[in-house]
Amino acid sequence: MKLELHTKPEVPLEAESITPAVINKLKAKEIEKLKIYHGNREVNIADFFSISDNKSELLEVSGDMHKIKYLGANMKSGEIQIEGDVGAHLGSAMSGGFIKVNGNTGDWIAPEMSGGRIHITGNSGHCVACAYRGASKGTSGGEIIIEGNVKNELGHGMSNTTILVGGNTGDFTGVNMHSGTILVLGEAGIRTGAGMKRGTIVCKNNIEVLPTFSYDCIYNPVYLKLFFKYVKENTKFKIEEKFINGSFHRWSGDAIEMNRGELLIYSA
Amino acid sequence: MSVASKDNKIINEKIVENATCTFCGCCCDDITLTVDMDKKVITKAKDACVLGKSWFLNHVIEDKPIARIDGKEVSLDEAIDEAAKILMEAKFPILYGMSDTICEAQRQCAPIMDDCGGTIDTTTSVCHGPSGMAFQGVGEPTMTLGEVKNRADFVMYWGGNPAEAHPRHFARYAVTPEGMYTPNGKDDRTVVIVDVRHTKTAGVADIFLQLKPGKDFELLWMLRAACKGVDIPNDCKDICGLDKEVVEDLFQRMKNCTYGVIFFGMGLTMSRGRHFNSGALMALATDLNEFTHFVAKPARGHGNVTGADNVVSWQTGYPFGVNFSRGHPRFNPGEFTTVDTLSRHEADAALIIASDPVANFPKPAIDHITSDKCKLISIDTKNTPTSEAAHVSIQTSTYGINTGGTVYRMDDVPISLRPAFDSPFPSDLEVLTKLRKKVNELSKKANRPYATKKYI
Amino acid sequence: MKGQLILLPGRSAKQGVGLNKGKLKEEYIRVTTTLEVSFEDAAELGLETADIVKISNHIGETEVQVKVLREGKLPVGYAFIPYGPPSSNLFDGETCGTGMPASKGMTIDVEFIKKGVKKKTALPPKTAIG
Amino acid sequence: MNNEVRIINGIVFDPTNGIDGKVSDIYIKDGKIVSKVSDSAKVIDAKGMAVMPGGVDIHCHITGPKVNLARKLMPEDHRLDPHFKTPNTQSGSGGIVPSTFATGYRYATLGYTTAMEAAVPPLTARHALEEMYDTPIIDNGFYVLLGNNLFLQSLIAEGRHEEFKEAVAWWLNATKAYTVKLVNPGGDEPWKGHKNLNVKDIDEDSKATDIAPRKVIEAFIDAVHELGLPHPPHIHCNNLGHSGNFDTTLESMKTAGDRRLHVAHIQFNSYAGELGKPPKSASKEITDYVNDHENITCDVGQVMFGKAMFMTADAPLTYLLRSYKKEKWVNADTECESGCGILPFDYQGMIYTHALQWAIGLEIFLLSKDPWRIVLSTDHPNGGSFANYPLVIKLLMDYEFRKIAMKSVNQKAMNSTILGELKREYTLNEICIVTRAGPAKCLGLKDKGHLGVGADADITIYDMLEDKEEMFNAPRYVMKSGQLLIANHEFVSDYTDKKVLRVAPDYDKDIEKVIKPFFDDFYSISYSNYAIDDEYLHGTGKIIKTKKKKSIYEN
Repeated sequence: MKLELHTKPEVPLEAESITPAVINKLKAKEIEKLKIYHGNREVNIADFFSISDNKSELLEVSGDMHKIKYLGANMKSGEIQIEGDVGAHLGSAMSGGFIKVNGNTGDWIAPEMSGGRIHITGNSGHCVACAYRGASKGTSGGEIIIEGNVKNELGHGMSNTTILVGGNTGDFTGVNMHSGTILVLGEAGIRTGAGMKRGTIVCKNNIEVLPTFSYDCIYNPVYLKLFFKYVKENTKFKIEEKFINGSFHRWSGDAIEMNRGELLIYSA
Repeated sequence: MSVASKDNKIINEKIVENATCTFCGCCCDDITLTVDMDKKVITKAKDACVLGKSWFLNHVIEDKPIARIDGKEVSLDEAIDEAAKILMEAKFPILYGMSDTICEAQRQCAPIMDDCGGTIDTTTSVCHGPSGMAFQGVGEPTMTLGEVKNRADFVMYWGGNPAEAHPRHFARYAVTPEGMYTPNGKDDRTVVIVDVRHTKTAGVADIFLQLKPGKDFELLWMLRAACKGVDIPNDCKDICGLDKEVVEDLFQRMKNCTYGVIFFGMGLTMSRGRHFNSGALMALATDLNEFTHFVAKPARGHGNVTGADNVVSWQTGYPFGVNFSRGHPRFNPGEFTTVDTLSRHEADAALIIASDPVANFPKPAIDHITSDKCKLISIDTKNTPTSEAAHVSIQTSTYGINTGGTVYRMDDVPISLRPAFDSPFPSDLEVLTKLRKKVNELSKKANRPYATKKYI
Repeated sequence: MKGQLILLPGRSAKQGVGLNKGKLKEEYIRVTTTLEVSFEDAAELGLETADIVKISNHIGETEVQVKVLREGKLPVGYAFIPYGPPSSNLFDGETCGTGMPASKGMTIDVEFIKKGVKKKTALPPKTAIG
Repeated sequence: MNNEVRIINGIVFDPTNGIDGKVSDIYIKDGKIVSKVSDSAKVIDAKGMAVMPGGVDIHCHITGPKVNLARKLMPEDHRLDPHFKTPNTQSGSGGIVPSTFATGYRYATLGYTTAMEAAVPPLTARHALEEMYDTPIIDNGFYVLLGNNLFLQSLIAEGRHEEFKEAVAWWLNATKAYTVKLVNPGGDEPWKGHKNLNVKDIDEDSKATDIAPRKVIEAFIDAVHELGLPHPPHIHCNNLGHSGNFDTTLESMKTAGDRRLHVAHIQFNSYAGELGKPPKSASKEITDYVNDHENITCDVGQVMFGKAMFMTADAPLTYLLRSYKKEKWVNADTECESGCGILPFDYQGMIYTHALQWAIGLEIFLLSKDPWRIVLSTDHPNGGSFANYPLVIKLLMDYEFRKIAMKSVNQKAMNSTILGELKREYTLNEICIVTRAGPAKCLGLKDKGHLGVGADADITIYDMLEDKEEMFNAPRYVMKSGQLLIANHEFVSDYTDKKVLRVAPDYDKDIEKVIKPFFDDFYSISYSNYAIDDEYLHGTGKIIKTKKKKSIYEN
């Protein structure tokens, strides 16, 4: 199915019904009558999108959708391809499937994700893969690839998720994380890994390490090579050979949470 | 009471004892007001601080219309009808403010937004909102201010300037008062100030620690680690600008006191790190309970912002930034908070109650709220940039001076107000009750479909 | 003469007093257009008390009057201004998912415009003293 | 407008008036039950349905400052359980600590029409009253925390009994409370002033406490008895939650002698075993005492598996429990009066202690002989949400279901209890007693908990279903003061004319002269701003009469 935005929403539009599981079951005529929420009003999809049948399982959505929230929410399987910018809560609580965004996204991408993949070619906002306020745990699985930059609180309280960032990250990357891996190829902001319990944060560039992290050693673990190989095969990230074969400074922390997380910073 | 004045004119005077000043979060309730009932002014405010005096003594009944639409005088009912119509027609209305009004009036606000499917936000979101979020994440050991007076032998102010923002905080609650277990007042207490500026507050300190700007989190984090038995690092000075010995000494004092308290200000919540800064502080206070009794408290500012927090919390479950567009309260700071909804050009109507975003908000937000994309309604006691820019503007009487009601002190203690003299303007409560009724009528008529199941 | 400082807006008692008189009144406007800079920075930038400067960043710009502080009151490289409409002109709407705009610690350009007249000190009203 | 209603053909349960499942009609006029109505009365046909008085919750935590702190603390919990707006009702958030609107509506949808908030510090009682006004439908009242009040303790220590009694009366008036609540008496001072210690023995008279808890308990029982309050002091005993605490509980009850005492959430006080080790059941020892002593009433505080929230004035206990799972925790000290601890919690069937607590609660229900003195409660939200009440009812009424439930929890715990041997099943009449008639009688509420002429027309009509959980989860009709609120499971109107129940015993005005100096010295608000004005009741106050009795100290 193919959905194309024809009218820009004036206020936030919440479109959690735009997922393959809902759309693929229906004919174009039926999709037009699906309900979405324009601010506090219930409207039909057709009021904002033109729908055409591309005779494919792939759900294509296009347009400037920076005010559209909850695309691909609760997704369990299937594939969405988005051309253009999207708003907050993309892939909220998704447990499977694949979302590809050729554009930028808003804040709160993939909160409470437990599986599936999200690939964003542009930049992303704050609180990507972040726990909702008050919760101690955020995502519990899945993979997120962001080619551009990300802002603050990437992977706040996450467990078992893999996050790959081609550009820079904001402050508090991997704050309070329980487990999982974050790779930052650009510059990471301050206070990376604050309060982390376990898990790994890999940084290509030098970062300001918090005083509660302690320096362990330089090392070159085999699993990192395998990990980089995987990243190289699955993304278009430029990963140089010297980086793959390089050594890393290992810092362990956070001392406040028993020192079991690791921060790996490329040395040479 | 009638008394003769100096030039032997008889003036009609009234004394109000134990009046409460609502200017800052201290809510001092021991002020004696002398009111000239003929001129309708307060002539003396005994025991009030400089801010309190200026709050009471500058209050005059101005000669201005109660309600205006586009600057033209109208009746109150016309203004309320217009406001209700705007709110019901809007797709993403917001209600913001409520810090300078009584709880009884605040209680009308969430139901208004519930009926018109909008967003309610209080000035908390640009004040101690991050502390509220930190509270949700880590909790907080806290107390009423009397406990500080009676017990605290270690008092710390972090990133705040109470000498200027809460002038009587030292004398009434935290530094000099003689309490049950602190019979010698200041001599029984160690007062520590942590700030990046050498403010007036620093003057009262036994120990003043001038921190490198933006390094609050790092220092707090080191102290937290110290609670878990980790040494203060040797490069402490490079990290936060304080010598290792100084920080070690500070930690020992915190650990060994009998009742420790930290008040923290917006130096933490407004700088980089925001809720993580205040969260680190609350977590530190929690950690210190391993050794002794330790509490922390945000030194909350303006008027009744603490009351707004409480009212919105009990009515919706969340303290600020609550959206009703899907038929039930939703909370997400950054998504439903006022600065964001305005800066992202989302709100199409704004009801501003007793606050002044046009003067205080970031520029992008001001640009949107004053544009024709967003219909602005203002309910306020004074003329402000916001009331002047508003499409519908309603003037109300002032709480604590003209009307009674409840306010919450910064430590969540509710206090009743004792008004000094009446005002020709209607109270916030009266205006908002009418507006709530009108919106409720319109919403019943509009009969929008109500959601019945959870969507996500 | 142009330089960069980090701005720390905050509350002050004078601003609070001015607020009560009315936000559209002179006193409040005067208080909220006063930029406090450290002794060292003033020397570096060649500024004196009462100078009118333009402060600006990527959000906006505003003109304020300088007040030079004694040594040790402010860390070098920082400037203080009471909250008010002028400082709002420099705030970004970005809240980092918190609702709170970053209103402390933004980098600003400071540019000398002209010499100004020394302001009268904004004393609290007579009736309020004692 | 005709406000007469006739409920016909219903199977009526009205234990107070000795009616146990008899088909008869009920007549209502002006919000009260009457003996007849005119022919034009609205008719509700309750054929095949059970007609009961509205439920009365004697012990829950639904309004006040600590409840609101807990509400603020849990956005992630509210998010999972929204309470939707309807044309007649307002929206809210649910979860373990629902918002005020949701609390009122959700109590109503269980058939409850009265709920008493069990602990409010006097300093913040205004807050509790304001919240009550925003809690729709249900009638409220609250118990005021006086057990750790330093001024009152000093009067007790100095043996000034008359003044103490007058001061208690003053405090009840000043705060508009229903009765006195004692929580871990004597425990606040060591907690706040001695680096987080606690009292361990009710006769302990250590440096930390100038006065032994037993003295405090005794003094309050006497004072409340002499003031003739409709309900005795509500006590949260010392050592709550600790293994081996049943001794303390027995001693506390013995302190009452033959005077009345209500032991709150008694399940949490019925543990045998050694301090610091896993608990064992002492339900038998406790119920034996309660069975033999008619002056004691209690509510169970049943633990239910799933989410809970510790929310208690017993701050040291919450701090202790925090050490198991270092998650968010709130402590809130109130000057001169009280402490408070808040901690989110999860009861899990597979954990020995939790399973045992669950079993002990059920044992207490099944071993107690007089249903009139044992009230159904979960100490919401400490033992679990009030939303669990229907499930508790099913566990009590269905032995087979209980056996199945026992299989899915920690077996070591089950083997150490006698729960499996207790085959008793509660009857509908007994359920009606423990949820309505009994608590109303314990509270001394003559207009509630029954369907006799003159009672408040708070009525719940349930479909008679085999599955009792289902039955009590969704009443077909709920009526409050004669106004139909729920009809066919849907809200048909929003009732706002609720009542705040309180007492106003007479006191000697001279006592203020004794109290005021203490205020001037140690409180942070003025004495004259402390007592609450009547306007905070918003015209909803309802005074339950008190009857002064002779002092036991008089000859």
